[in-house]
Amino acid sequence: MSAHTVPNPLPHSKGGRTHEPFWWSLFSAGGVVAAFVMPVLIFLTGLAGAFGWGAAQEAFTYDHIANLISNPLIKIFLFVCVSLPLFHCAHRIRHSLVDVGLGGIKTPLAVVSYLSAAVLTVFCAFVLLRI
Amino acid sequence: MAEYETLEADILVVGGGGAGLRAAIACAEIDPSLSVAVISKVYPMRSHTVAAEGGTAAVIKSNDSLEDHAYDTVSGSDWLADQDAVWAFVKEAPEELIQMEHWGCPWSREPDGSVAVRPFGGMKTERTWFAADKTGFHMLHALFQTSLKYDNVTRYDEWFVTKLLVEDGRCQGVAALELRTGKLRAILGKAVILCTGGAGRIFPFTTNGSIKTGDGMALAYRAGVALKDMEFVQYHPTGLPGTGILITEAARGEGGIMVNKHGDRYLQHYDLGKPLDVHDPNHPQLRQMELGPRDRLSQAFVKEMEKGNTIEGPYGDFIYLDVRHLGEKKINKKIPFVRELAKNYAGIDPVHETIPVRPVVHYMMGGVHTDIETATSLPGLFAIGECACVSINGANRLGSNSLTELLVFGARGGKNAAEFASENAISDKRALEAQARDEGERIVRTFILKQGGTERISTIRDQMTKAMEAGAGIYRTESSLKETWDTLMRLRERFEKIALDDRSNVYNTDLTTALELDFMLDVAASVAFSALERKESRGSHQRTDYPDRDDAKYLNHTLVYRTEAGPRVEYQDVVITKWPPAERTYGKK
Amino acid sequence: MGTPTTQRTIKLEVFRYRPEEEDEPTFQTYEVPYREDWVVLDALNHIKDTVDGTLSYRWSCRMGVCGSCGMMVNGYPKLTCAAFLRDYYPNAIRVEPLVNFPVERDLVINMDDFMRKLKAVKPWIIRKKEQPLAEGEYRQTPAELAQYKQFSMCINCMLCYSACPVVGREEGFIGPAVLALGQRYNLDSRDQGRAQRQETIFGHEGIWECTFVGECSTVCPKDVDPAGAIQMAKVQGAMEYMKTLLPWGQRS
Amino acid sequence: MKPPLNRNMGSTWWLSRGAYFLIMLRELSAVFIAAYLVFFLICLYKVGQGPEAYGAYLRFLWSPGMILFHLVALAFALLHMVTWFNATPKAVRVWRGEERVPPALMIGPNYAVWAVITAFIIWVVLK
Repeated sequence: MSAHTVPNPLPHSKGGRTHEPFWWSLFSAGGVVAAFVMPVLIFLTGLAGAFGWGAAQEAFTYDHIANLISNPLIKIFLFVCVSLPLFHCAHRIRHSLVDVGLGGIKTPLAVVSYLSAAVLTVFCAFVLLRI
Repeated sequence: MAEYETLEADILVVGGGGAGLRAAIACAEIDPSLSVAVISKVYPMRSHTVAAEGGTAAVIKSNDSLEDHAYDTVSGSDWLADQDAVWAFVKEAPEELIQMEHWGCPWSREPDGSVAVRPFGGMKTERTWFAADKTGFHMLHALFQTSLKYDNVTRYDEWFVTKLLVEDGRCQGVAALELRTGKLRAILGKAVILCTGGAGRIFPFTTNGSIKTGDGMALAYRAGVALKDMEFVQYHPTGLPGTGILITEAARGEGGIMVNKHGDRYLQHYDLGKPLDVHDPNHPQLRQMELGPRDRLSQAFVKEMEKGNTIEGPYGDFIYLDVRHLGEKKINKKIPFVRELAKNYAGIDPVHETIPVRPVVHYMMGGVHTDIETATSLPGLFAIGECACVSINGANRLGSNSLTELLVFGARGGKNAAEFASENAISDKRALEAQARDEGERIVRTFILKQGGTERISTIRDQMTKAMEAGAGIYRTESSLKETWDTLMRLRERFEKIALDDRSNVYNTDLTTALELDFMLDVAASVAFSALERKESRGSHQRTDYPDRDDAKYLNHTLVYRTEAGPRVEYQDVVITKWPPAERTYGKK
Repeated sequence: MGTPTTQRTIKLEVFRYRPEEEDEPTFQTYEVPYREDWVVLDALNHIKDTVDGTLSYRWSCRMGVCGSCGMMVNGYPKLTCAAFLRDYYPNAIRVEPLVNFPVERDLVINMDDFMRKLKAVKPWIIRKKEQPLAEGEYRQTPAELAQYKQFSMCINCMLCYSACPVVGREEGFIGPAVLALGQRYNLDSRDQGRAQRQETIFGHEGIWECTFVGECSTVCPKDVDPAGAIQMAKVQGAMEYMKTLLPWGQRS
Repeated sequence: MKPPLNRNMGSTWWLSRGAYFLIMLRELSAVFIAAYLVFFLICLYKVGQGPEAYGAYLRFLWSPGMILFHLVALAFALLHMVTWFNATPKAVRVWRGEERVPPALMIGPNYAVWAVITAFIIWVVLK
């Protein structure tokens, strides 16, 4: 080895276009949605009814819920609340698994993560359309 | 791998600081077919240019003129600067700073987007360009990053040059130690530019980083080139006690004041004018009080200390720099680094408290003797920046001229070296390689393999720095200098008995520390010797036994040569073109 | 300020690795005088000067601007010239070379990879057409300067690389300091070279590798905020990508 | 010459420092939010199947185990919310001339909007 001339390009560079911005956009949008609505959704659908606070008990009767969800605006709202955070979670879980040492199966991890989010999103649409 | 591998480039730049990088870029731009090697003992961004704070001078505003810049520089130098060099310097300065702007230096700006300037010591007009108070840092990184775009520049980072290779009367390469492997190699070049910075580390209290050990000065000195004006050592009036960390002159340029233990603005008693209230719109006044030149301010400190007006601290006496009246907003905007440094290293917040400061060694006005084209007396060898002496700084450098100097003469030197390299070839490769091999053997013999040494590097180094401070500091006398000289000679002998702890190859910093001390002992001796010979007081060289300036005898440059019998001094007349020697007046415009 | 005559001491456990003599690193304990105003670097210098000259490390300015003396101090990346003994006393201080870098010897790391990445981001002003110097400076208002100023403060100390787990696991990741530097030039009103930095900043090894741990910004001694630079770039990059998906968008 | 010494980070780096551990908790929020979303999807599915299926699911949902799960999920959702809002000034820098709008001013409005959305949703569901 002689002078430390700096070779270019970088030895590890893959080059070419990356589609990470697409997944990151979904992650990011999902993160925003999750930050704004997830606490209240979890509170309402997972805890409020169970503890039966005030008006909550009545709100969780089948008729009230079915009536509420049949509203197309609410359907759209719920679809957004579920699908985007799913991609948000998929992205995070994918990266965290790499962080804790599963870097060897990076690509399969990505495929499984986003595919799961996609399947659940389709399922969500199906479920909402049925109500 | 062969034991001694020879490397080659057309031009070798020794040192990767501001001057070296500017020179390398100049070479690279002049002729893309030229190969340029930048050889530095540290990665370029570690070079000490990084620590310059306040700014860099060039005429850009309409209220200013080249004549004023030149006059301020000449009078600041106590008429020891060469006026032809000063004129070239001030003339080329604006374009160089604009070039820096085009290379991305983040200069502080006026609201209209033009570059802003601030006042500095010893100036008639405010002309200091600045990037907040990290001007050197921004310039160095802009230069370094810009240098990356030239494919004909090859860097040898962390290669320590130990010797210049001279053959057929020309400098044709260097012997350099690759720190990573511990191998010593010849790097041959048709021209060699020294840009290794100053030698503040020969003193105990200095703003200079650990790397500033006068390597280039010693390399040239040993190759028979004269060192010029070495007796002129600049003390910066405001360093933090203990660490010597620099508190920039910009703090005073923005309106900071100096007060002694009684709260008195003592500078008014030293022919530096009368103070104005800090809230007066005319404060700070140019070329007066706190904006006097550095030599005068540092000398005033010593006088105050003698009067008992300074404050005693664990690291010697100090006085106060007060910037509180500037307010938090201005401090944060204009001198944020001052606040950061004072907070971290003195434990005080300048917004609310006064900063303890004392004079610390800052800059070597002297250096490798070059002409106005940066050429030394050894063909093929050029020198630029603090390691060189052109001279534009004379007996006292004006604050904010040094960054400009490394650009102006960096560009000049690069151009001239490129020209020289295209007209000369390497004459005898074998002989040069043999020299490098000898040098490698010398290092192995004197340091690595030597047994029975008894002296520690740090002991000798500490005694050297103490001797310099004691005898060759702000005020000197015949006897103090003689004592320093004698100590240095004894230390040189003791250095022969040095013992390294580390005899390995990879990153042997014990070895490089020894090599640096070897260089410093030479440089320190040249300072003491030159000071002893100059029997007058001028600028930063103050002899209490000869308190007056003596233009009849000493309006000339000291040239000191290294010989077997000890240093030999010659003198060379100062070039006077337009400004005949006059009294240096501050405090009156 | 502490009195220089103090008798108190503090222990330093220093990472040692001498490649010519050993295959595995060890720790060596040194006891040094404790002084209120000493930093870890002062203690290392004390060891080198008076106890053990074989200890190797880099340093120069000892005022936090040259960027050479970054090391792990008790597991955190720090400039040792700014890490005061008083913040650790009376406990021992463990000093190691910066993590996520190969070690050459003792506390000296290998920074070749960093230097390659630095060059790859093209950290210089790129113009379509240079304005002649005679026409003066490019105008840049204080507001335009402020846009990139913070990202220009990087001293290349590489503490952020040591703090970043992504750097630790992804060899190719361009990393915090260099990405911030890329943004520094992209945000400079004088620069027109964004497209040339695209592949490095917005490519496979660029910003998308970052999982926003944010420690790069926490450890930065100069408040550069590389995490912020990267997050900003992600927003930009995502918007640009989305534009290319539109029917009238341009594929690069 | 011997190549430089490599020290590998290992997979437990996130246990070495409090800040890293918090980040991993933040990342872990995704697991809980995802799990919640799956349960929520099942709930919606049951609504589609009719009152009986829905009633049965409610009983499952309001069992101690599921309540505990939702409490934990809520905590993670709040952690996500806080970390996400606090990151706003990193991703978006707003300038007033040469002064940057202080990060706190960028973060604050998020919470206000969050409060309005939350109140609105509760109102819609409970009205």
